[in-house]
Amino acid sequence: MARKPTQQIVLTVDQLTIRFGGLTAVDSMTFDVHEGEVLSLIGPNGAGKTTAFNAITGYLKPSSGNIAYQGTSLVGLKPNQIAELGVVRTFQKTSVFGGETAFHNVLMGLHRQLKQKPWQIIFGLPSVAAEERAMRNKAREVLEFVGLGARANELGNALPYGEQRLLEVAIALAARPSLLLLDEPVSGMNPSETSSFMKLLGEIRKLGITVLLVEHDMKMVMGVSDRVVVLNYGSIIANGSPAEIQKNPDVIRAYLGERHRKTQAKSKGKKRA
Amino acid sequence: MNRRLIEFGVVLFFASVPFWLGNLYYLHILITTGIFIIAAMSLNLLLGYTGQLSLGHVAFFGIGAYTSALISIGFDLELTDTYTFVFEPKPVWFSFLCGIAFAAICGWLIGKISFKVRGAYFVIVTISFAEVVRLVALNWIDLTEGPMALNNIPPFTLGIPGLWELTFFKKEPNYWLVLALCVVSFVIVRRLVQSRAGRAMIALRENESLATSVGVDVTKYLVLATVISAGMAGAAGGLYTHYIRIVDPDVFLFIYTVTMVIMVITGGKGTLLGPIVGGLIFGILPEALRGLAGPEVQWVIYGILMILVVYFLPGGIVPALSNWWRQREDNQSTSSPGDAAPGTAS
Amino acid sequence: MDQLLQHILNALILGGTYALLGIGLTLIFGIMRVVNFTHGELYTFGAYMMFMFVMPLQTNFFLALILAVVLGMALGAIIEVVLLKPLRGADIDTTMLIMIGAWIAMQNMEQFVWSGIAKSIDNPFPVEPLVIGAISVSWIRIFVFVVACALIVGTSALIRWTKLGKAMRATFQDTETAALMGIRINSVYIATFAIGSGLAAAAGALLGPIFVVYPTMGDLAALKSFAIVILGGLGSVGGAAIGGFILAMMEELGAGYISSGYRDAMGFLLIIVILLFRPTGLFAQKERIG
Amino acid sequence: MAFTLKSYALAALALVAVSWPAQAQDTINIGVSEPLTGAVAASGNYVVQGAKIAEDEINAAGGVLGKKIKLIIEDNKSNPKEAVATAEKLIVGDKVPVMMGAWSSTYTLAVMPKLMEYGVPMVVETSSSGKITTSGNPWIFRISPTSEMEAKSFGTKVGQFGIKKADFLVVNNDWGRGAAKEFAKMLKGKGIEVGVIETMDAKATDLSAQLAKVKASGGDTLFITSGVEQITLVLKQAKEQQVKHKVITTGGSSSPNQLISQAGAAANGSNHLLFFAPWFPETAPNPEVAKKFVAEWKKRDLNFAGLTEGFRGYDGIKTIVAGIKAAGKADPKAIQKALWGVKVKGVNGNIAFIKQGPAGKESAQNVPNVYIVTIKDGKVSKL
Repeated sequence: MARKPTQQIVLTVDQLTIRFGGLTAVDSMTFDVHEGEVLSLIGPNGAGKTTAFNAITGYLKPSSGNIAYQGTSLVGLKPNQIAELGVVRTFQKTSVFGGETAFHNVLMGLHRQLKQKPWQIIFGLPSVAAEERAMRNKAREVLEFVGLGARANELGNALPYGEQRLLEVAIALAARPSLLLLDEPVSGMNPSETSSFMKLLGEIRKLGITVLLVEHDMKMVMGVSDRVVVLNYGSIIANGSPAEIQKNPDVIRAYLGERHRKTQAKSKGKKRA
Repeated sequence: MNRRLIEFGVVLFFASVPFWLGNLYYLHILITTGIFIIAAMSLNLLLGYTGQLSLGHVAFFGIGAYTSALISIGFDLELTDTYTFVFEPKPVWFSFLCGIAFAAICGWLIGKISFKVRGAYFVIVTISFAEVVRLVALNWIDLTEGPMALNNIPPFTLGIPGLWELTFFKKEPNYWLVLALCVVSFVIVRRLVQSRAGRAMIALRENESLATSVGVDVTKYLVLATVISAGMAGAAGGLYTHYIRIVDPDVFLFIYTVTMVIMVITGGKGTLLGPIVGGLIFGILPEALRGLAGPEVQWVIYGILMILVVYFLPGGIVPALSNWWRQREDNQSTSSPGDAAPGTAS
Repeated sequence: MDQLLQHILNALILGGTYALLGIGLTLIFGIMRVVNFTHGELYTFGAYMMFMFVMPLQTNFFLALILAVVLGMALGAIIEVVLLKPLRGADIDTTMLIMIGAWIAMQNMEQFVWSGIAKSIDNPFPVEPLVIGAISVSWIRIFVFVVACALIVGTSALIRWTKLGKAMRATFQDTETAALMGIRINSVYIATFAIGSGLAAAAGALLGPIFVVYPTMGDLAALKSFAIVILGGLGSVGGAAIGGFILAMMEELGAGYISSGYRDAMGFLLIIVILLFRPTGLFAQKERIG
Repeated sequence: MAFTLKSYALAALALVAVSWPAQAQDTINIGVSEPLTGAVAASGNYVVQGAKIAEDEINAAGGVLGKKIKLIIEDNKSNPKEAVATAEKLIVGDKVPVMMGAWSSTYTLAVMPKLMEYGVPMVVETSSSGKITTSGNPWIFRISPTSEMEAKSFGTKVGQFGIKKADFLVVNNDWGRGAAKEFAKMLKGKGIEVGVIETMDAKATDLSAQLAKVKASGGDTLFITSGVEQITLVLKQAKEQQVKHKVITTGGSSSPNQLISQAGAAANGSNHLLFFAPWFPETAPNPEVAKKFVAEWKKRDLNFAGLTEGFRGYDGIKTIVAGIKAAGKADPKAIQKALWGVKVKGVNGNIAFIKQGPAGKESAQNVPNVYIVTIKDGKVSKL
């Protein structure tokens, strides 16, 4: 049972503008994310969703505007500093530690939760060993949570595609986010994988994690979101509950009508930093 | 524990070598091989675990060697016309530690500077750094004696000053000292790569943007790896200088970095045993081949060998053997999840 | 004043060959993304070919120069086809390791074939130098400078105006698109590596008669080429040409007025300083790191 | 984890498999450490060729103590550290009772602690730095002159050169710096002004910057100390830059014939301090030894230019064998003792040792002869 989203605002995106040379990828984008909700960011390819993600998580420097998480401005912070604040993301293009086992992928994700210092490690203090044991258990728990418990010893890049996407989420969860940004998590999954991912998302909500989602799969977006923000050509054209969005004529015209054709023409403008 | 016992046995075996080897010259080869293994292990931390191709590694080795040599034999520097800074000779164990510390400080500095750039730029910056250090050693004659080399460097001594002292003139104590430091270096690297810090380094190698997304501070861990790696290389340099007892600017030659790289790549980068296996092969092979081929021909062979390894055995010997072994074991039993050591093939 | 003029003249003449080395290396890096560690060995190879033709074989000096360059290009093409072609798409570190292996093997082969003793090469120019007031310069150096400049101009013209040059530039901009447009990438790569190698061999063949030829002469040449290329920006031909002259000037003036021992340190100090303040080099237009 | 064991076992096996060629004990081995590759390789190779002539001559005459001698020649790669490695290999690995080496003063100085450590005598055939015989190493037997001896000997003839102001261009090591120091001292003692003292790295090939400074100094004579390869470059580049100094090379490694063939006209007018003048073997103190050596060198079709270096190897091996003969056994300690008493008729002259250095641990020094030759119109002539 998902916790009710509160009206407490956790993430504020204010007049965010990002330009690449002459091209404006995101234009004066403004929206808020409330604590505990699932907010989806949708729009055709090239609308600036991933660009906005990159700016929020510190992979891109905004040209202007402000981003704040729980009152702290994220502009100018490095991605790892933003992660330290509890804002953790996944990537649009599948991104795991390919040469390591699934188990170690999650252990690496746990980085933020460990306290050991380099000198303690070098001298082999017992506290380090104790912490390692605890973390190994935790890593197994996270793997079980996303349903990869049986895959612990498989190499990251040897997993089937759908499971790699789950592993990504596991890595992000291991970093103990309070705000989780998922970039097209179900793209490339088959319908049954997608529906089990939707269940997983419900479980994640139960942990009290706020979710900001970029997704093309409308069934999923409408099924899991509390609110939806629609982008087109870098600007917000609609913002509301899934039911409102589905009725919005602007959205239907600008986005839904075109969507099919756009996804055929392979991704242009999926530029990443 | 079975594993502990095997490790203990291996160390004991190596410690027993001087008793049955019978030829001091072989022992000499083993000592220099051991020193290079320590250097290769330190390079492996950077090259293997963080994935940064640092081709200036010999600089840290040389800095450790020169620092330790200078502090143990003393030096004076004419700072102004009227003031000369005189540094009295210090005990070797102290100079050795200073060598490690100074190499580590240089590692920190270079890490801070050079990790601003990556890829080809990083490689060239590290090469340049080593070359600049070599030219300083060559030309700062007041301090380093330049091409005349620092000579008569004291050997290691052990004991309580005034009461009992053992000077390491002979091969055997030097051998054991090198072996002990090999073990210490191995343990440090293993602890590191099986910890939060080491995992952060591996994460950076595997996928830097993903690593930062879960909170890994890129610069911090790359610099940490460089500092530890530089300190270890400095230790190897210190051992070298007090064993060979002469150090000249050629200690900074690029070819020594290449030797370390070949050891790590052939043995298996990013594995704990890789540098040891690679180091043993390339430490002993030149002597074994000496009757058969001149040094030029040998180096031609090593160059070609390196190319072949990169083509056909990109992981190196150790991972190839361990895969083969794991497949055999898998046929017999299945292991429990999460037991394999991270990023290692041991 | 006379001393300064002499230093400047010396630097100008040395700069020409430095520029050749730099252009060869930067072409290969810019187009193929390969850090060519065999560059110094191709330089050495050119010098030894010059020695072989001029001294034991008694070939005409100018013919020998052409032969040395052509053979250098051929060797470059062979390296490309044998070592790099099977590695298309491999990451930059892998190709670097391969090239380091090749460098070690080539250098020691040279040592094995020619022995470690330095060789000198006769030249047909008059011994009496050209004297202009208080400064003087030998005719062979003037010849070297003229040939180097001709090769720099020739290479630039080739890149700018020929069909091959257009293909090279297209590949430099975007390999995938170039391939889609029907450019045969493999041929471009082979040609690029051959031209780059030919320029290195030319530098060796030109400097061999001025100095002496020995197996490890390529090491410093390779390191200096790196410095030149970083100075000019990886992948920038014009930058490499200017970088060559700047480095030569710094070395010559540094040796003349600071300390001759630190002559070779100038390039490396320059690399470190430039990368600290302007990592893309002085003349690179595009951000290209990694 | 069994894998761990396996790889260690493999490594150990490899170690054991390294077998040494069994050493035949019917020969007396003599270790030779010379630069056969690198910056001063030409000279090192000439020395070795001379040493081989001595080896063959001695073996043809029945060897020594009823056994043949065998030279074990190691390349010290023109590098002090490699020189130490060769000494380690020769003494510990091949168990030679006596050595010859190591050409440059820097390499010799590097090897010296090893001689002390293992107690093996070494005949020094080329090195000239004063430090070698004054540092208190009783295992050193030097047959070549020190820079000081060379400077003193030159001092008796300095009047003929009419020097007013001298500049120096020397290789940056013990040899070059030592020579510059001793010659400058001698010249100052004679009231001659000393201008710039420039150094060059042993591997440097572009000396234009140093020469520009020499030119600007306004001296009339340039003393050069380096190997023949570098002297060639200096002469050629000095000509290019119109450096008008009269050139005098010291150290005896200038191989005038090689200079003539490689530097051509640039070598004309240069003067060279040598320890053997193969053009005039009749002027040597032992003309029959010198003539025989030159004849054998020519018979072997060796480069004539190498004779000025090659004799060092010949004299060195002759001295060593005389020492072994006097010792009566191939034992380091006995050879050391016996070498003090040897009298050898060498190519350079009569070799015998005097004591130098701190009392109680003196090194042995020979007093050799010094010759000066001039290159005129591509020919070598006596001064």
